[in-house]
Amino acid sequence: MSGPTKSVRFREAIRMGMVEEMERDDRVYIVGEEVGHYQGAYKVTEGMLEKFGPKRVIDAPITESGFTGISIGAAMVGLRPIVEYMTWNFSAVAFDQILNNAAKMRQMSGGQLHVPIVFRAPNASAKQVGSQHSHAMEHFYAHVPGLKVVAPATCADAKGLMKTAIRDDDPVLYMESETLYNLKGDVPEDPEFTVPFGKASVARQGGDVTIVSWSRMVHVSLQAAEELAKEGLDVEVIDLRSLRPLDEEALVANVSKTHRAVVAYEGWPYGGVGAEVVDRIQRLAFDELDAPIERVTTLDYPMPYNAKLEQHVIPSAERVIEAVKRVAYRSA
Amino acid sequence: MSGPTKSVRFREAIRMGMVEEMERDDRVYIVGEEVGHYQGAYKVTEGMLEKFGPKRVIDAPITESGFTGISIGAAMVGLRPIVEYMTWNFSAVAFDQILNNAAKMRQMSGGQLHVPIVFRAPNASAKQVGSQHSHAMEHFYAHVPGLKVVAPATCADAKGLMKTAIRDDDPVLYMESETLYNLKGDVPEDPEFTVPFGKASVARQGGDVTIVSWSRMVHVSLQAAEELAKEGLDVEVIDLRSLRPLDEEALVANVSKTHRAVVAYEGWPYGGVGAEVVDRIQRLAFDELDAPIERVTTLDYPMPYNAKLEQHVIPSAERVIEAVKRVAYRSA
Amino acid sequence: MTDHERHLGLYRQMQLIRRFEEEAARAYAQGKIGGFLHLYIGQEAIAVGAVAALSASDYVLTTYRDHGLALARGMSPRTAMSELFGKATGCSQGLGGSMHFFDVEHNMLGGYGIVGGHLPIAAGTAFASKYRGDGRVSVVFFGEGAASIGDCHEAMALSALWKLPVIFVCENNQYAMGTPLTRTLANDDVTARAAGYGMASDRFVCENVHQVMEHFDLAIKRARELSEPTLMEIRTYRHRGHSMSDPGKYRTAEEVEEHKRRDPLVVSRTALEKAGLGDKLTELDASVETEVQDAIKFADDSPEPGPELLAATTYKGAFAR
Amino acid sequence: MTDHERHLGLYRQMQLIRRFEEEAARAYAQGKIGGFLHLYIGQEAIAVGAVAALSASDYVLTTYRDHGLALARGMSPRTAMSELFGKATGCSQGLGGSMHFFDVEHNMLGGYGIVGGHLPIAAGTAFASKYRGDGRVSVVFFGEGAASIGDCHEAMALSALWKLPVIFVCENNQYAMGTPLTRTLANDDVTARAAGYGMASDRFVCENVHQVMEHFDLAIKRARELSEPTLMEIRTYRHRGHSMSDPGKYRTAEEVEEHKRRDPLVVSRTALEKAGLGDKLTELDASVETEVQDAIKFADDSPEPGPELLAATTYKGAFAR
Ligand SMILES: Cc1ncc(C[n+]2csc(CCOP(=O)(O)OP(=O)(O)O)c2C)c(N)n1
Ligand SMILES: Cc1ncc(C[n+]2csc(CCOP(=O)(O)OP(=O)(O)O)c2C)c(N)n1
Ligand SMILES: [Mg+2]
Ligand SMILES: [Mg+2]
Repeated sequence: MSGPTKSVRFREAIRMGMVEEMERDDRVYIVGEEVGHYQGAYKVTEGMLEKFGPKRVIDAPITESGFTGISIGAAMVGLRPIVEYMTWNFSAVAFDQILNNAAKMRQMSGGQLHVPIVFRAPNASAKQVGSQHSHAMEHFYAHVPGLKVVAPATCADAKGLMKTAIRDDDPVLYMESETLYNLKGDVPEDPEFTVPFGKASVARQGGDVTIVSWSRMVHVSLQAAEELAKEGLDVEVIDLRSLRPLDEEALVANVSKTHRAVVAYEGWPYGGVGAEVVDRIQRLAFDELDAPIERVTTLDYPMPYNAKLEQHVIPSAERVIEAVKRVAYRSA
Repeated sequence: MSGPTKSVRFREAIRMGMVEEMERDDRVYIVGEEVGHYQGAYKVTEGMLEKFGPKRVIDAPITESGFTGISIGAAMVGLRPIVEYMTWNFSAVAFDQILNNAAKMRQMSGGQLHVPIVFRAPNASAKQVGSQHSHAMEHFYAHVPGLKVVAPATCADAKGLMKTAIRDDDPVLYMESETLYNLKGDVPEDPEFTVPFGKASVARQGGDVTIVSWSRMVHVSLQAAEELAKEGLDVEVIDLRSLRPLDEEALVANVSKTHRAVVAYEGWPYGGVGAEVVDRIQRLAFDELDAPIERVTTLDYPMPYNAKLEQHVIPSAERVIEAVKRVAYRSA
Repeated sequence: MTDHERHLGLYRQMQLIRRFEEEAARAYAQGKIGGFLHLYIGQEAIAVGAVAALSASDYVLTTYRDHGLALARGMSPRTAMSELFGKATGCSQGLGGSMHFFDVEHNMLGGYGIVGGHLPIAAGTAFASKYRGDGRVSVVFFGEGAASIGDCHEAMALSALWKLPVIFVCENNQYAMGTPLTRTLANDDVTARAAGYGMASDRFVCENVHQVMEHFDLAIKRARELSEPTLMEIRTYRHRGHSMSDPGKYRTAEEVEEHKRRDPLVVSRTALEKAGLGDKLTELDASVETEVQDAIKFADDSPEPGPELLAATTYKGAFAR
Repeated sequence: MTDHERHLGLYRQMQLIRRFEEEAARAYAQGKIGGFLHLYIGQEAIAVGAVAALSASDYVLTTYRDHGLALARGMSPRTAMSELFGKATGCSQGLGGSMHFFDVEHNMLGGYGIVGGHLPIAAGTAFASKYRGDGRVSVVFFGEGAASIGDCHEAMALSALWKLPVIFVCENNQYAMGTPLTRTLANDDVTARAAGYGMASDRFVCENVHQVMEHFDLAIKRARELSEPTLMEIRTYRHRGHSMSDPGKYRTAEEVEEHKRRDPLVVSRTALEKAGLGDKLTELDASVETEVQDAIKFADDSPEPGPELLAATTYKGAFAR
């Protein structure tokens, strides 16, 4: 990051990205539940209605499939919509539109049409919101060719990835975390600052074990790394930032250095992005691996409401620490 | 299989399973588009309306989310519905019902309620039906705790897994293949014949390389194995049958024997059941592996209509052969 | 039972819900309750009136705004408060929380978090009743914000086509979170949809609990005797924000005050006072108070659920991993 | 242009669709076409009448039963037949097939395979027109089988609320695959839904192409001038099975014959003959024949698409893997 920066909260960083792009390109608009008059259910869009007016900041009734489809249609003929779901959970009722129209339009039309659209929302666990409101949806969507999926962990990436997403000519699913919205960080003010897709960043350097992570869990992994440092384990933390495309090169390079990897993220263990990361590493860096790769995930249950059980189910720094020790053969 | 058997086609084997269970338990009924008067879009339910009447063989309008939810509700209060989707593709509009109600009911209600239901349909590629009609949906659903997913490859398993599914007290997603419906095979006539979930079967024994597969791709893998046998490679083919639960023990045991594995199935490469299989093997049998595990999947594109391109995209015996050779370090 | 006695009973239920939720709000502020907490305050007469008209064996389902219906249906305040506190003694063993009240014993089949998603479920319980011929009616409550979502449409279309004994009750409290009717519905008469489905309908402003009962009597008869669905829209108002985190800035204080003046709970109270039952009311209020305080104490003292519950409530039998 | 000339033009389009599809059916039997093939035969007057009333810049979208609309809109039979044959010269380069005809040049924005899923898309193209103020109208066709699915409802509710310039055209051909109206809709008047959305509606039996044009004129005016949606239901009939694999046993031969007698294409032909234009018709028919045969030859001779297309039509630029 060169040039002047500004210290903002994560939600403001997202907003900066959107506002700058809306100022730059009047084909960009935002639609979703409570994005306008209410100033956003999580205040990410605060002030945007006042700035851009109701034509470009559009409050929608509870019709996720409807306004997803409408936005896909608008994108096909040249607009560049940002669709906010109140949370990613509610995209499940719009699943078919994302899978069958957003992802397939370019191919079905033989390349005549494309869908420059950004879907964004808070994702994964919030706090005690229960089983229907705690899904880590990237694990469904990253599976689908035609879609791109990103999940920033820092304020600068939040802004830069948002701008890249809006400028992208294909559908981008942008995953936030309610628990990160108040995070503070420096973001470049340069309106041309963007963060490329498919490039992981190194959140912490270390030579003993690689932790691969994204979104909120990058911070938990960093915490784990600090603890482990005290015990003499030097841990590298990779922040994927972009899940599809996935930065295989960074994975291979890192594991070739540490020879041991843990993948730490929110989401159920069966399949998903985490299993894909494991597969890439074992396939592309097989001879480099000195231990099986471990995953630290949300436990394999629907999310319980009770606070302690929820903490038990969500991946924790403790579980990351244990996994790192196991792959480093340092278990007690 | 002991006792008398009958040679039937795959679609009849499924039907036998359903008919026997409907005779046994009048809480079982089937609902779906064209299952009754039309005799099933793929004739799986042929004759069932005549046998059981319109109360238990119910033609539904095109409202997948509606009749999925209705069936979940009916299951909650004691019925045992079988829901047929015309194809699994169309379950995408019912995704939320399956994810948020079928899978979570037991937990949300603190164990007071449960959902004994079977969802079934043809899955994955048919022939030239294009991008919106060729999804391998197990990769989305197997991710979700609370669901079980099975995918038979033989007539006996088709019948036996169907009966187990109907008797199960949790939601079971049963994946068929249009391309298997005419397959012939022997099925036990014993009405108590069932096939347990979570037990893979060995479709072919061999000591050099393990191919892990399910559904239609078991047959393609067997074909590949025959070819490879000619070249002196002795391949074991595992038919998972049940994807969730997954038979880890069989995977570990087999790979401990062959030390090399290929996972061959329909579905996109990013994540999914295949990546999970890879992860289990690398994690549970790390020291047994002599080569990276390879996956042979549908290529990472929406399914094209053109017949040759479709064949190019669907996993083929040739691609399985190449992968087996690679993991056996026999590449040309 | 005299009319007065019956009215006192209904009043007590409404008052119990009111006081239960006021105390829940306080407990939320104290951090004893987490996540979302959607209060039903202002709408109590609907759940209470509906339940009074129903049989105990009928099925009821609602949204995340579910405490009122559960209590009206007979869930004990202890069980309800414990669920809010995330305790093992809660109706859903502390796993569901505020949004997922379930009470099978009382045929309260849930509190659901996905807007509209529970309407097909209710059509399904009605389907089962028809299948078995058990004569039960299913009633499902939803907000006017749910009226435009796909599942609402599919549930109604199928219920009309298959003649299911279900009553769709739109509790139109005029706001979906911060969104007023004008930004939700082009035609704000939700029952105008019924004709399209060939379904009976009924629409009224909720003034008091007796009126609610009477309207339900008709719809229940239609469901029970003819196995035909009804779309009912009841105009009502919630006094609080959408959930605890909503300051409700989108409404004026005057608007809220005006509705509070017409509060059906106050209407009942006033009528009963006028009928000379003031002493009885004082007595009931005190007993409600005791019950609510007892519920809080019970919930406070209850144990938390343990992790062993997680596998057991994901699958029956062996875990499918 | 005289009325007769215009009618001859419309006739030619209908005849072209008819003959194109008859030849496509034959090619299917020969194995030159794979997958699904849903014929529009019997319904041609609708697409042709609608397109005649529309401007070239208006957007049209439909289901998998899309050849008729594409040809009416001006897609060349060569391009259309090549798509069916899976050739690189097809409108979607052979990647889409019968169900996914797209022709951006003619603002034919697709053929869609998921029942109901394209209605929101069409509301979206209308949304874009309103956003830009470009005065375009969007028209979306769907079957009566789609009327009960969620996306149909959401698209209509939002279009009415947001006043989008879109026309929802239900081509009610009385069957959804093998399912007759009686098992699809409790109220078989699909336009009875319009009032619930506060939307204008229009319902008629398709007798001839002129009548279709006239009905569209009104709806187009409403969309273009008032930016208001319309729900139109047109009763029609498909002569063939649902798709090539459907023997159509659920209908009697008499029923089909009766409808064939009222075939709008025959109606046009008869009217034109009566007007003394028999020679002109013979000429047109011959030119259609030539065009269709040319299309087949062209499609036969065209190259197949290569695998290099696959990545390029999945993402723009670098592949996201
Ligand atoms: C499908 C879906 N979208 C969005 C939400 C978030 N949400 C929860 S309640 C609510 C407002 C619902 O309003 P209404 O239906 O009128 O019911 P009320 O809360 O007024 O009782 C919203 C938007 C959700 N739970 N589900
Ligand atoms: C969501 C979904 N469910 C099921 C199908 C399978 N299907 C394709 S067309 C069709 C019948 C549609 O009938 P209708 O809407 O009346 O249109 P028509 O074919 O008569 O033109 C069905 C069930 C589908 N494509 N999409
Ligand atoms: Mg409301
Ligand atoms: Mg039809």
